[in-house]
Amino acid sequence: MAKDKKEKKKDSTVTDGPTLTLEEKLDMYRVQVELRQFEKRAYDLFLENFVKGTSHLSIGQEAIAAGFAAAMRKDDWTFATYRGHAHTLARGVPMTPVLAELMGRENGLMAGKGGSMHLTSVEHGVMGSYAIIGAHLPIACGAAWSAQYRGTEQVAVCFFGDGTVNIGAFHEALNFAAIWKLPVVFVCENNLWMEYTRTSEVTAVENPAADRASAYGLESIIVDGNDADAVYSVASRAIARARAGEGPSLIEATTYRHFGHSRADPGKYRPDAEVAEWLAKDPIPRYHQRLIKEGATEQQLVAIEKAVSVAVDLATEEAKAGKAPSPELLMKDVWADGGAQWRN
Amino acid sequence: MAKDKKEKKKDSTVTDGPTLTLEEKLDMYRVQVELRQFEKRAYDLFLENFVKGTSHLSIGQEAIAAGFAAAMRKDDWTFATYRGHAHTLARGVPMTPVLAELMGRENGLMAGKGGSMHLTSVEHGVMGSYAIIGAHLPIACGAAWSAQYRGTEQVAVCFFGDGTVNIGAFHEALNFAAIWKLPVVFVCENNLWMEYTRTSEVTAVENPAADRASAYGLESIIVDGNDADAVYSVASRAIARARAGEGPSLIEATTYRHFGHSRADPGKYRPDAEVAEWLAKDPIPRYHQRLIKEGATEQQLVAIEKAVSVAVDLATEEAKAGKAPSPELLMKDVWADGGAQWRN
Amino acid sequence: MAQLTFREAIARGIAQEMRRDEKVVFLGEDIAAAGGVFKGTVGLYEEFGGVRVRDTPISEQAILGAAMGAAMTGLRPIAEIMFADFFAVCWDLVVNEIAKSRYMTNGQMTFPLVIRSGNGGGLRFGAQHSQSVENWAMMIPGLKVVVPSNALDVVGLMAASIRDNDPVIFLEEKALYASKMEVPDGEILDTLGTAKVLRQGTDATLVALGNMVPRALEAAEELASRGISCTVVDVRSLVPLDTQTILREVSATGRLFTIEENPRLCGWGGELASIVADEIFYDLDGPLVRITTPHIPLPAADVLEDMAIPSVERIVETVFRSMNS
Amino acid sequence: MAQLTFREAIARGIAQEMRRDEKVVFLGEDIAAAGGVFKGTVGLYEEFGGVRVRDTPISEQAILGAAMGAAMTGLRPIAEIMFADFFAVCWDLVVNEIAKSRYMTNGQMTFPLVIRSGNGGGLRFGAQHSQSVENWAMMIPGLKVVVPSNALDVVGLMAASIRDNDPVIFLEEKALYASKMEVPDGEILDTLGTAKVLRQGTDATLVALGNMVPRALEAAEELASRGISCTVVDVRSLVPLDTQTILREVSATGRLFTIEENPRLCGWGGELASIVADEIFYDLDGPLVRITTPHIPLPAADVLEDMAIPSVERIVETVFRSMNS
Ligand SMILES: Cc1ncc(C[n+]2csc(CCOP(=O)(O)OP(=O)(O)O)c2C)c(N)n1
Ligand SMILES: Cc1ncc(C[n+]2csc(CCOP(=O)(O)OP(=O)(O)O)c2C)c(N)n1
Ligand SMILES: [Mg+2]
Ligand SMILES: [Mg+2]
Repeated sequence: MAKDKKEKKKDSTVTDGPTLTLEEKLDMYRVQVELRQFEKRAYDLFLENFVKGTSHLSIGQEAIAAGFAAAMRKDDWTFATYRGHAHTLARGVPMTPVLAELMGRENGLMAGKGGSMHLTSVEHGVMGSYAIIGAHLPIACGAAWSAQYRGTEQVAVCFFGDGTVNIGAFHEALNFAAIWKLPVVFVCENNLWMEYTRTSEVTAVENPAADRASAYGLESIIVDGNDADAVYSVASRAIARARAGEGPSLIEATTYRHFGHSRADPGKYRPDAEVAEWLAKDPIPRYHQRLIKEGATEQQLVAIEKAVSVAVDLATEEAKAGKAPSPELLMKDVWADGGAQWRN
Repeated sequence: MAKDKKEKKKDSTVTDGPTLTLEEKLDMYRVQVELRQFEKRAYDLFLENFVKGTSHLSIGQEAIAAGFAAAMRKDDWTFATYRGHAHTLARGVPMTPVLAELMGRENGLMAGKGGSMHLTSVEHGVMGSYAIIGAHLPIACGAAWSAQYRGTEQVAVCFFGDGTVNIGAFHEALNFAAIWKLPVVFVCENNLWMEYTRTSEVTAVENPAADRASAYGLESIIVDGNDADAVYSVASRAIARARAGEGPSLIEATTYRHFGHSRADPGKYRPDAEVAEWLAKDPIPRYHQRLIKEGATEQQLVAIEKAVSVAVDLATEEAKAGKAPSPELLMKDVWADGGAQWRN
Repeated sequence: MAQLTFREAIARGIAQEMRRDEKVVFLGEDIAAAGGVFKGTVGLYEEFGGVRVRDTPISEQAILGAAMGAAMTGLRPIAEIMFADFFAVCWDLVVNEIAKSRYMTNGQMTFPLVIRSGNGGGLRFGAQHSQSVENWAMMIPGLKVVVPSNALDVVGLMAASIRDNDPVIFLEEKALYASKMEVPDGEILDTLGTAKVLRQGTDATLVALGNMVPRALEAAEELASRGISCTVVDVRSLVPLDTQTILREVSATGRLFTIEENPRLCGWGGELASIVADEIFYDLDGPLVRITTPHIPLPAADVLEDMAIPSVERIVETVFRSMNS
Repeated sequence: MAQLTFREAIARGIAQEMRRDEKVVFLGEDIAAAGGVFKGTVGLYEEFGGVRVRDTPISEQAILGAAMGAAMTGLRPIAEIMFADFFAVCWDLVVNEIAKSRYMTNGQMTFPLVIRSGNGGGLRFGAQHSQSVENWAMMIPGLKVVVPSNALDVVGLMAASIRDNDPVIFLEEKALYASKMEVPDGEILDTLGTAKVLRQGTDATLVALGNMVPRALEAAEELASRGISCTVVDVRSLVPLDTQTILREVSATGRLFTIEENPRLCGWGGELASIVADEIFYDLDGPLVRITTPHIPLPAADVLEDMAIPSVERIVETVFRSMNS
């Protein structure tokens, strides 16, 4: 079905973006390690039934969250999906409230009212995690429109998966952003799979996002989503473009989720060889090696890993110590007046 | 916004399709004249308040309906929009029930229950006219799927406007048809305008349908929609392809509506020069001239026009003679058992 | 004081608020230079310009997504969904996103936005352009729902909706666009969640909404001449719902008749009846009766459409029969 | 006779009908080799193959469009919308197209199709994956709406829905997927539009649906021990609605309590209450009471979600208090 359009693609490389200092790179490393360790803990807590409902891990995809977060201004906006832990933490939201939210505690990011699929921290520019496929793309357009209208030079960055390119909202949002030249960056995290179906089996083009960019007058961009530096570079360019009033971008970041789709899904539908191939491309060890090459010491990196590990343990304790949401919360904040009254 | 992609486009010409006999061409002429005269009458009847509600004319766009209908097999399916008079008549539905439907009479095509925007004649393969933008594209996929499943080699042809390319359902249907290789032909009648807004002002590409074909792995096809022969040729190819199991096509037929969008809209938002340019490209006089060149006599053509005119007058009388729908119809045919009972 | 049509009242209400608050922006299909397909927004583009009054593609999800994203970041958008039937193509944005996000985020976000839409039948537009969807909106937690019945209320309730900090579904009865009345000059600001008692009677209480209000009034007039004295209440706002006024007026007469244009099942009339049957059961003197469009899609033909939507005659007959049985 | 879970009953009902009729085809997201995200369709792909059991992209409008187009041309499709909340992204196909097209075409078309969907809360999935949307569907003319409460009914009502010539919205209560019961071998075929009286009492009639049915039964047990004898009716089918059974059972006790999972406003309980208050007003001995989820989005945290959805305790307390006041 899909035509080979490789020749049209422009693979971004690390060289043509702004350069990062070693210190900044060490911080991107720290972020990736934090996302990884946090989610491993979340998975354990799910198995122990501390996390109820569901949970969707980004393990294997951390470089995208880290690279984008590093390229964003503090007042830029993130729009994420149900698979939103990584993007939330990467923007600087502390681990404790995120973990507590997964556990349905009152010290959770939304006091337990949202749950794992709806992580939101307006204070950190995390403008919500959305659990209906495609919905947040038009919403990100709205935030971008507001930035454009008010002249604040803020940029909205909107993450979604490869399976999302086939829903109507994707299409409406891309066209809308293009014609209004909105400061929004759409990021397709192409991890090859939807839930249990391979995206290429239900998508008419080979590269789900990049092969559709031209339908919106946009450049076709694919980046190695398992390379934080490459992501940072592409992100910086797209964000700068948006900030300068040059309109939206659509970026396809190739990656893989190491775990199943959600909850305890073992992901057995995927061929072993494919999983092995991608585990070998794990962004974190790769980045670790690169940092060593670029002058970091093994000690420095181990220290980062240890510090994160301590922080994850602490967050776990703090989250567990949180109490159950108080009953008053049930009838709070349907309306702007703080209440839920629909009658007098 | 829109990039110039002219070079990628393949303009179909009359030569590479099957050839039509003069007789067949005379019939396409007759169809176009019928659509034109019928709709002029419908417009008059609207102004006289015989046609209530609304009405959307295809005057100026007749060559598309005629060309496609000529290329279709009797058991192929048409899916139309609220602007559906032309496509309904072109499939051979008699004028009287169509006109009577516009007038809300019991001898109407749907006994007055549907109205001008929902013309349907299953008997003639007219599988409905749909008034919500985009909705019928996925529905046409469903009919095509059923033909594929049952091996009937029927083809679904689905007409829509240029403004329709920006709604989500368009996108979902195109991808779906492509991946399932469905026997469906999507026809964008590009008349440059939505209701009162120029489509190019709200669309990120220059050619609303053709520039998006590649997003679904499809060929980019543009045809002169004011030339019935050219339309017939492109239609024949796409239908043959679909019938042979080679999947869907997306065709953009360039045209113009001479009248306003609906009802009595005078279409004043359009520049005079643009209207004049397109009136000069009126498909009917053009086709008239071509037929003369190709050996038809003026007499033959005038005879056709006269016969149509008589038929339109007759249909008008018959429609007017129809009585108001009987009250029993109100509570009929919500359900397959013929009734409307929701309780016992 | 000038005669104002219902459609002019829309533009007047919006203009009043756009003048006082730069954060108010307006988007939709054909709403700018064209002034809207119902001519409800004539003059806004000319006064406020193309940056604040903006045409969109036929992309209802994008329209509402834009409104939502703008509202959560400090603007006060007004979005038009041309016909209320089209809510079906963007329902996710309305019910899953706009309505729920404040609650889900534990109050981190606020959505001061208005979605206006042409509602209801009577124009012979057929089943996909004639629906009354007030019950679609009422059933979703997190939405306010306003349905004015006259030009004066349009101006004041539009202003109140725009100033409100919650999402408001503002339904404009298409059948009323041409109606007119005297509307005072100067700023007009009404209050959401207030019903109006338009006529006071002693035997039965007729509760109506939107396009059914003038019919209820006319029916009450006719019923008076036949010896039945009716109170008529204009609900105006389904959420918040002025249950105080409604319960008081039903208690006073002991009889409730609701007059709804939406189809039979799960309408606001059933909601009211069940509130009444729960809370003031012992004040009731007889059955609670709902007069509605039957549970069918709306037919296009004039005679059929007129049979479907509650008419003055049907209201009169139903009330008369019920009061005499 | 075997123990069957509710989720296995889904596959069994579908398989039964796919075996007898080649026209039955099935499409949806992850429904084929994966067996569905709720494991409700395990084995179908293996038995019927990829032509009849087919995975789709995440394109709910395309899914329902495909079902509709296939139905109008002679197939009998079953479409899955994974979570009922997702109806919002394809609502136009459901309400404007599938529901209305038979009527609009004056009966030229028939739509024998089933849309199955996972409905309701209790799984801590949060506001966008937990909604009970039975009232969304009930309010639309042209849709049948079925909500079974146990595995046996699932098989028989699924078969009846597939054989029915109208569009059926078949809602599967997610909270019940793991429940099991003995289900006889062999063909099972039930009848749409029939409520079931599950317990006969003398003081009050509890009417429940889906996931609320087991709770109503448990509450009735508890109420019996507190001296209140309850009839329990399982509605099973909202459209067609078995008003005969319901009216008869409410008349007999003189008291109605509806137990709904959908949010407060415009639910099926209000509809029932208003039918009762209109048609058997003089048989009533006291207020009509609705027990519902409050009019809020559903929270994710377990303790909050449990407070929101009617619990056995809340049912018992509400009925007890109302019967003693
Ligand atoms: C409208 C809608 N349809 C279906 C789903 C169920 N669903 C949740 S995640 C998912 C797969 C999404 O795949 P992709 O976009 O690739 O994102 P990923 O999960 O791989 O990050 C599906 C089908 C949904 N949430 N919303
Ligand atoms: C979902 C939806 N949005 C808006 C409309 C209102 N509307 C009817 S026709 C139309 C313009 C369509 O333009 P185009 O697709 O170019 O078709 P044309 O009318 O030119 O044939 C619009 C906006 C609608 N019917 N459905
Ligand atoms: Mg994916
Ligand atoms: Mg057009």
